[in-house]
Amino acid sequence: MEPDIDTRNTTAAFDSVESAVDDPSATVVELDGITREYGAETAVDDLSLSVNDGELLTLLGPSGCGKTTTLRMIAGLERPSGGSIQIEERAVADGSTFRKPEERNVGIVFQDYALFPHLNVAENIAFGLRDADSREADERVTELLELVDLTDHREKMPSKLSGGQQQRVALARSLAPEPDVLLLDEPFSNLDVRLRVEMREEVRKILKRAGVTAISVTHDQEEALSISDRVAIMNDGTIEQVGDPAEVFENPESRFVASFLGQASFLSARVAGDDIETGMGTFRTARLNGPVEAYNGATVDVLVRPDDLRAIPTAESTADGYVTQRQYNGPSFVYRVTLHSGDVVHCLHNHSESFEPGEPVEIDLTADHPLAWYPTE
Amino acid sequence: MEPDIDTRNTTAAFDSVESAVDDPSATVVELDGITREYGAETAVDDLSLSVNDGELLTLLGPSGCGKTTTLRMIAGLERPSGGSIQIEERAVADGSTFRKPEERNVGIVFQDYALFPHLNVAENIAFGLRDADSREADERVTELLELVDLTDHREKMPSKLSGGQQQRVALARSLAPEPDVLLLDEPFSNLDVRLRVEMREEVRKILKRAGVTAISVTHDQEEALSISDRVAIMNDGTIEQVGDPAEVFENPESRFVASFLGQASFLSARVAGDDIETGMGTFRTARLNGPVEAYNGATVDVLVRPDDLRAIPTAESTADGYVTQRQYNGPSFVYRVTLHSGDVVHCLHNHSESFEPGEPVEIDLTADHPLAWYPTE
Amino acid sequence: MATGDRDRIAEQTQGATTERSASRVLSGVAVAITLLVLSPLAWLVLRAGEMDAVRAIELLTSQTTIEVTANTIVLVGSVTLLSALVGVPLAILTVQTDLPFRRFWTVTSALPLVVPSYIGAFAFVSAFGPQGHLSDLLAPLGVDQIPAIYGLPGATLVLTLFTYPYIFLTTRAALLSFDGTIVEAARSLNHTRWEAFKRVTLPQILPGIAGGGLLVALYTLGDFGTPSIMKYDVFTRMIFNEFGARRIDYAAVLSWLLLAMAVVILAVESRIEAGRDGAYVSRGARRPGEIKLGVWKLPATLFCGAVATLGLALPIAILLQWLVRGGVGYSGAGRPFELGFAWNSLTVAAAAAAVSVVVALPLAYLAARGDSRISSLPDRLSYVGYAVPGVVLGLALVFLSLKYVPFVYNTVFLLVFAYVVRFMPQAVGTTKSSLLQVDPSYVEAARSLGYPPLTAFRKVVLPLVAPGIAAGGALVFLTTMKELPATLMLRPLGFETFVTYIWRVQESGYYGQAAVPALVLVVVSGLSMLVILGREQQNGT
Amino acid sequence: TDMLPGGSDGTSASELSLGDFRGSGPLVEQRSAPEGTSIDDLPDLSGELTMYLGGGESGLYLDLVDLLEQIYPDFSVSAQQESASNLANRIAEENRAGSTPADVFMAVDAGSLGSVAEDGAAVSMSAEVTDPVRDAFKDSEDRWVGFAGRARAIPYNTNELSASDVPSTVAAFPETSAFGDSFGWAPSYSAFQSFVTAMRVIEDDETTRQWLQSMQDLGVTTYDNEFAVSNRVADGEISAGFANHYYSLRVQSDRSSAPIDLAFTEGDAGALVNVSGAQILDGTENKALAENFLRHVLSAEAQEFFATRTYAYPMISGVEPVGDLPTIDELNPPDIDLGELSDLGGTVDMLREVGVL
Ligand SMILES: Nc1ncnc2c1ncn2[C@@H]1O[C@H](COP(=O)(O)OP(=O)(O)OP(=O)(O)O)[C@@H](O)[C@H]1O
Ligand SMILES: Nc1ncnc2c1ncn2[C@@H]1O[C@H](COP(=O)(O)OP(=O)(O)OP(=O)(O)O)[C@@H](O)[C@H]1O
Ligand SMILES: [Mg+2]
Ligand SMILES: [Mg+2]
Repeated sequence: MEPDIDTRNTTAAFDSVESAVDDPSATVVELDGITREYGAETAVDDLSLSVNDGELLTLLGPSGCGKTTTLRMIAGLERPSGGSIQIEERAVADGSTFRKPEERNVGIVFQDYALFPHLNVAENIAFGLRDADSREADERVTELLELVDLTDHREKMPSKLSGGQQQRVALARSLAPEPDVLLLDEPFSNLDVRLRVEMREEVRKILKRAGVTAISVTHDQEEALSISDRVAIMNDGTIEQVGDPAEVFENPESRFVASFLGQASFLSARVAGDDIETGMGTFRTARLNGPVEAYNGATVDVLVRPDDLRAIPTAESTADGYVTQRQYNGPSFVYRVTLHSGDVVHCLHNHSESFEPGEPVEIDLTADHPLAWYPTE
Repeated sequence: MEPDIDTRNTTAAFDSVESAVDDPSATVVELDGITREYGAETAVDDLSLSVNDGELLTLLGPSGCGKTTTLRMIAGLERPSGGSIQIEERAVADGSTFRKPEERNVGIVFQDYALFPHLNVAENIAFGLRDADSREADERVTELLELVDLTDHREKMPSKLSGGQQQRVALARSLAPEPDVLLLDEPFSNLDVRLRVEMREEVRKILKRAGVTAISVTHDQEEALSISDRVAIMNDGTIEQVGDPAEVFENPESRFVASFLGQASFLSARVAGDDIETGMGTFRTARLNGPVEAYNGATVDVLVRPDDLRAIPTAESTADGYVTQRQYNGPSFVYRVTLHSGDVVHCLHNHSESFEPGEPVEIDLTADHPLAWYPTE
Repeated sequence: MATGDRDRIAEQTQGATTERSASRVLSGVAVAITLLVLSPLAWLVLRAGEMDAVRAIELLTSQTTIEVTANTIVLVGSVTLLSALVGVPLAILTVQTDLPFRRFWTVTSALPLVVPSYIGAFAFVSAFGPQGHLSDLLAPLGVDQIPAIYGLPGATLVLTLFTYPYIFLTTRAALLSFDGTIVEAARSLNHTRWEAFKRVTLPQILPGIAGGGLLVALYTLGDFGTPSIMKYDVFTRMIFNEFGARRIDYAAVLSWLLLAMAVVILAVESRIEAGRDGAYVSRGARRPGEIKLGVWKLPATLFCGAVATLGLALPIAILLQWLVRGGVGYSGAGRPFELGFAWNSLTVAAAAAAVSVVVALPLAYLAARGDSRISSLPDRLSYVGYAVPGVVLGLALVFLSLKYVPFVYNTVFLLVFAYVVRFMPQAVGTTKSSLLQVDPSYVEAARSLGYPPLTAFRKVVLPLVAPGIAAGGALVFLTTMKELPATLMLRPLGFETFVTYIWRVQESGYYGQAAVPALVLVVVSGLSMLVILGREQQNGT
Repeated sequence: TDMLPGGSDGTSASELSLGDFRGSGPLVEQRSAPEGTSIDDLPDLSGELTMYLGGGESGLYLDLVDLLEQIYPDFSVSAQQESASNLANRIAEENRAGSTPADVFMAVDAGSLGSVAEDGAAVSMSAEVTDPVRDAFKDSEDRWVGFAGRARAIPYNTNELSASDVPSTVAAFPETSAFGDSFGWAPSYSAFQSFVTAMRVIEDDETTRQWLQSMQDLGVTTYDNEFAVSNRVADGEISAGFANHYYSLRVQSDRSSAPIDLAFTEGDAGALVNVSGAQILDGTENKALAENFLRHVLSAEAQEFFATRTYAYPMISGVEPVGDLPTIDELNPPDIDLGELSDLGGTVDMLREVGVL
């Protein structure tokens, strides 16, 4: 039997090949130093970013860091206080120009849905279809209703839908007219995991097939890492790092990025020649992801994630620290271990192992990749 | 150095001991066969559930399955079409009785926040502090603002807040008056991971300290499994299974529950005496979690989760199937493998390993726990 | 524990009963208010009953009746339509565009409401009549024929100019509380401002427009002064003539026909509003961005200017002219205006506004939140009083009060009651539409935080609908200040107000003396209008 | 002249002179002193009266009341002013519901008074009150009495027409070409309706209807009230019209050069003289005071007041009408009981049928 490789329903590495994009290196959305002030407060601060044709870029960042504001500026719903925005190489917003939202061909899924309360589900979805009454439109609506699994709710008014159902209508509505650029503001936040996984794959498939360039905001790391072509980590109105998901995850450029992705712990380590001394033993500096000579004699913070570490039950005398918390994650446990040195680290364990709180443990560094480190602040 | 066991900031197994609950086995909320119909549609269907004093129970279920409706009936915002609800052993809703929401001492965090638009952040939070004198209320507000990390936004109007900020205000508002029972409808859906983890632990701590009984709705499995005392899986208006997180995860009673928690794949297996024959080899029936004799000669579906399986590169001839998709999750990859038998399974791998799509692989069953199985439908 | 249980059960049942009885009390109050407000109809029943049935049918089917009915329908239709065509664009211009001097135009667009339409009509005749000032001005230029101001066109124009502010104000309120995010959603789906307006904004503000249109239509239906000055024969004039002939029974029968027309208008408006299903609640507080007028800035400004000139500047100019110009019956004897008259006007109008607002609340609440069709019946019925001509209401209350509550006769209480009957619908309308816009989950949130319904209402809903209530109160206040026929009939002995004084001197032809109180009336009413708009502004941004 | 009444206490009354009663202006100059019963000769007024005052320019009547109140400090009147027919309707309603709170009803048109009397809501007055007034201007049962006469007249523009152009009967008007498209009336005004009613009484319905119809065909212009008709005549907008006589005098008084004069028809409805009158309402507890008040209204000074300030026809023989107005005897009004004019209903029907209203 031949392998039935569903190449369209696949992620980053696999499908850039057959996406319907003319020139994947062309920049479609270009933000150049955009700023948005609300009174004294700066929501977006000198932010620059470019998104390529057909790319799916995900913005990740803490609540209130300016993600929604950025999307709103791209859509033309908010005027930047400074900087410029280009879409498909045309300036849509700078000091002198301001293109109206309806002239940008940019779709948006709002964080709070913004469904039309006077239209039912089907009418909401058909809204953006030029000739909304036609048979064609009708078919498209049916198709999208199937996609978002709301076929039975076709005639319902939005006020009678559950939160997740509303969100799905919003998503379907924005997909209907196949915009050049689609902005998704936490489009799956109210969906259960199964539906979320399903939907995000479907949406990704649709976007790729139509060659739509998309910028999505999410607070779901797994989502960001798994479906994005690139991720951009935002903090305090500006972008801290942008890049390939794996690259960003493995080589976070700043403590902020590191601490924001995955459950990061920082291990203080004293550099002593070719060795670093930590609360869980001494390692070779070669395990770090860059030359650390300059810090010889000083301390640095080494990023360790739960999957880099393993706790091993041991005697009180040989222990590095004690288990202080256990968290059940379904397939695994994450143990929090407080080292004698005072550092707190987390270790990921398969769900078959089990420690009791207060149990003395030794920590093994099992990471098979170079560890990121940062000068101690 | 003594281990600094932060027992309050810890999860299920650790902290039931010191919660401020009189009698942890007392039932605080009891739903008995409640039903809610909207016209022809039944949103909640003969649902029964009891929640103990001081317990944090999480409702998990697909979008539109009736979670919000259930909470609204407990809060008294919706009248059940049938069945009865007891809170603290008093009937609050049955055929003859209906207690008003304000007399139930039940707090609720709405899925869409419902912040009072004419009040600023601090006033919203202080709204439920009815008897407190102003200084006391002021202190409580300050404390809660700190908890939800919005100290700087104290005087802002809700319309000027980001989505996540609004959600945090809603949470703080419901916590302020320390209700007996707190209902949380996807309270963290708009928060980034870091804040979400922080907040849910803080909230859990507060709930436990005050002995508040809580029912939370979430679509975040990790959240459900990690902070809940018990989880209840809802489907189509009714509860499919309720129990300890680990128990539900490891022994899902139905295919639905299994498929809803974790990334479940089902492996069709023919029972042949003491063996079962599958697309990835033959195993002993002892590896299943129950006697399967009755199905001798027939096929059953065995639940395998990504962490139960490992893919091993192999030659075309010895392969069980081909890799058809790779998904990057940060600390790990999940590979989708299509077996020659037609089954599709997922394997979890540490992020250091890498397969190419189309690569032939052999699958190892690494699970060290009995596997759940279901008669083939 | 046993006693505890019993206590609990008692509490529970009580709780349930209170809930139900609370809504029963509300319905009861609403029904009582409605009955009270409709009580004058009892008199109409009595008097109409005195007429011989055959005569009544003859009267109702006579050629004249049919013609006058047709006239009335045409007038009501054209005034309502034209008012919408003036009021809605003005509302949009002042709320959603970058029109220069928006606040100024907001005020001038609302102010014509304070000009009593009979004064406005008079001003028009003096300006545009065959011997009016305009023809005087144009005569030297060789223009000796100006278009006829009398008849349907004149009546339509004048009534429109002085009633379109109802539509302006209600549309404005709807636009201000409108959730801008959904306009953004439409625009991101490639709809231009205009398309978004048609497909999203308009359907949602339609109930607001219809609410204002209802007031315009009913006002037009019940107005006597303007059509009679503009020489257009309508129903009220027929009724007035019957009263003049002292045939009360005839007048009563004709009044029923008038009320039937009012009911039809109400039914039409209900249909428009029925489409609101969920369309009204505003969630987001984001205001839709401004429409850039571009080259339309000048025409738009001219439009605002033209309306303000005709509706506001012209009547004021004519009043000023009456003031300065002696001779030709414009000055004369009679008693001078006293400040006390103004005080009387202000106090009764304020009382009427206050009572109307309070009384309107339960009706509006029931209509907005009630779950059955019947629950909006009190609200609908309360509008009937608005269409009853003032004379009919006056005579009805003379009879009914003397018969059943003689001690209120000749007191301000009866007068205020009459005002409430006539004008409360204005408060009901604005209150209801603002109630509809309050997301019910706010009350749910408050109740789950331990507030009983009434307190939750007071602490959450009331602040949110306060601008609507204030606007309603102000409308009642303004119209009460202008009201003439019922005031003449029901005021206590020796109780003079702005309008009774203006009526007296004007009927005697002493226009000069009418000018001062009329101007003061306009200024005082204008100030109260500023108060409404000021509140609205605070709340809107 | 110095014929002023001293009140019993003689305080403020002595400060009033005939000039206070008399109007001013060109029409009033050179008048001789009025004759008849002087206020001096009447008993003092003392007490409170409630009065309904029906009619437009009757605002002036309040000035007379003021004068009386000045003379008699113990006397006061609370007046409620409204249109005559509204008040008549109101009295009818009050009467049906019990009784009216008013003592006296003064109205500018005898029809309203007649209908109140017909409803049984007025009482008969003593002869002392009504004697000075000729029979034509009071109720046969003395339930109302006229105190100021208002003659129907034809104001015409002297630039357009001369007195001889105006026919001496209204019946001839429709054939008068000078009036074509240039004649005005105010059919909703009660005095006009009384005039039509009179025509129906004197002639018959059919004649009246035809007359109205032919007036319509003449192209008559409708106005709101007769003051407007008179003013438009003076303006030249129309060359003539129907109006009560005093409106023209007011126009003349306001603008002395106005080209307006009055013509009268003879012996037909067009020459009707209606009255402003008063009656005492049923249920009053102040009948004596009310009668004394009405005697004051018919005193020489008060009649001079009506003649010179409202340009009305005085009702007592000792006082002359103002200016060059013909006397009532010269006028030749039709012989008709004004009380019969109370039935306006048929008139309104007819006006409507013909399309005038
Ligand atoms: N007012 C209503 N009228 C009609 N149907 C309703 C109404 N409210 C909810 N429903 C329907 O009832 C079902 C359950 O809704 P509910 O809001 O309880 O779902 P939920 O489990 O909270 O979903 P989600 O996770 O998407 O928020 C849905 O199918 C919804 O469409
Ligand atoms: N209209 C406004 N007026 C004033 N401040 C505002 C306004 N809109 C947003 N802000 C502020 O700007 C900042 C950025 O808001 P934004 O909505 O872009 O955040 P976000 O990144 O989308 O957050 P979240 O993940 O919580 O939705 C926040 O601190 C918010 O309070
Ligand atoms: Mg946001
Ligand atoms: Mg929900």
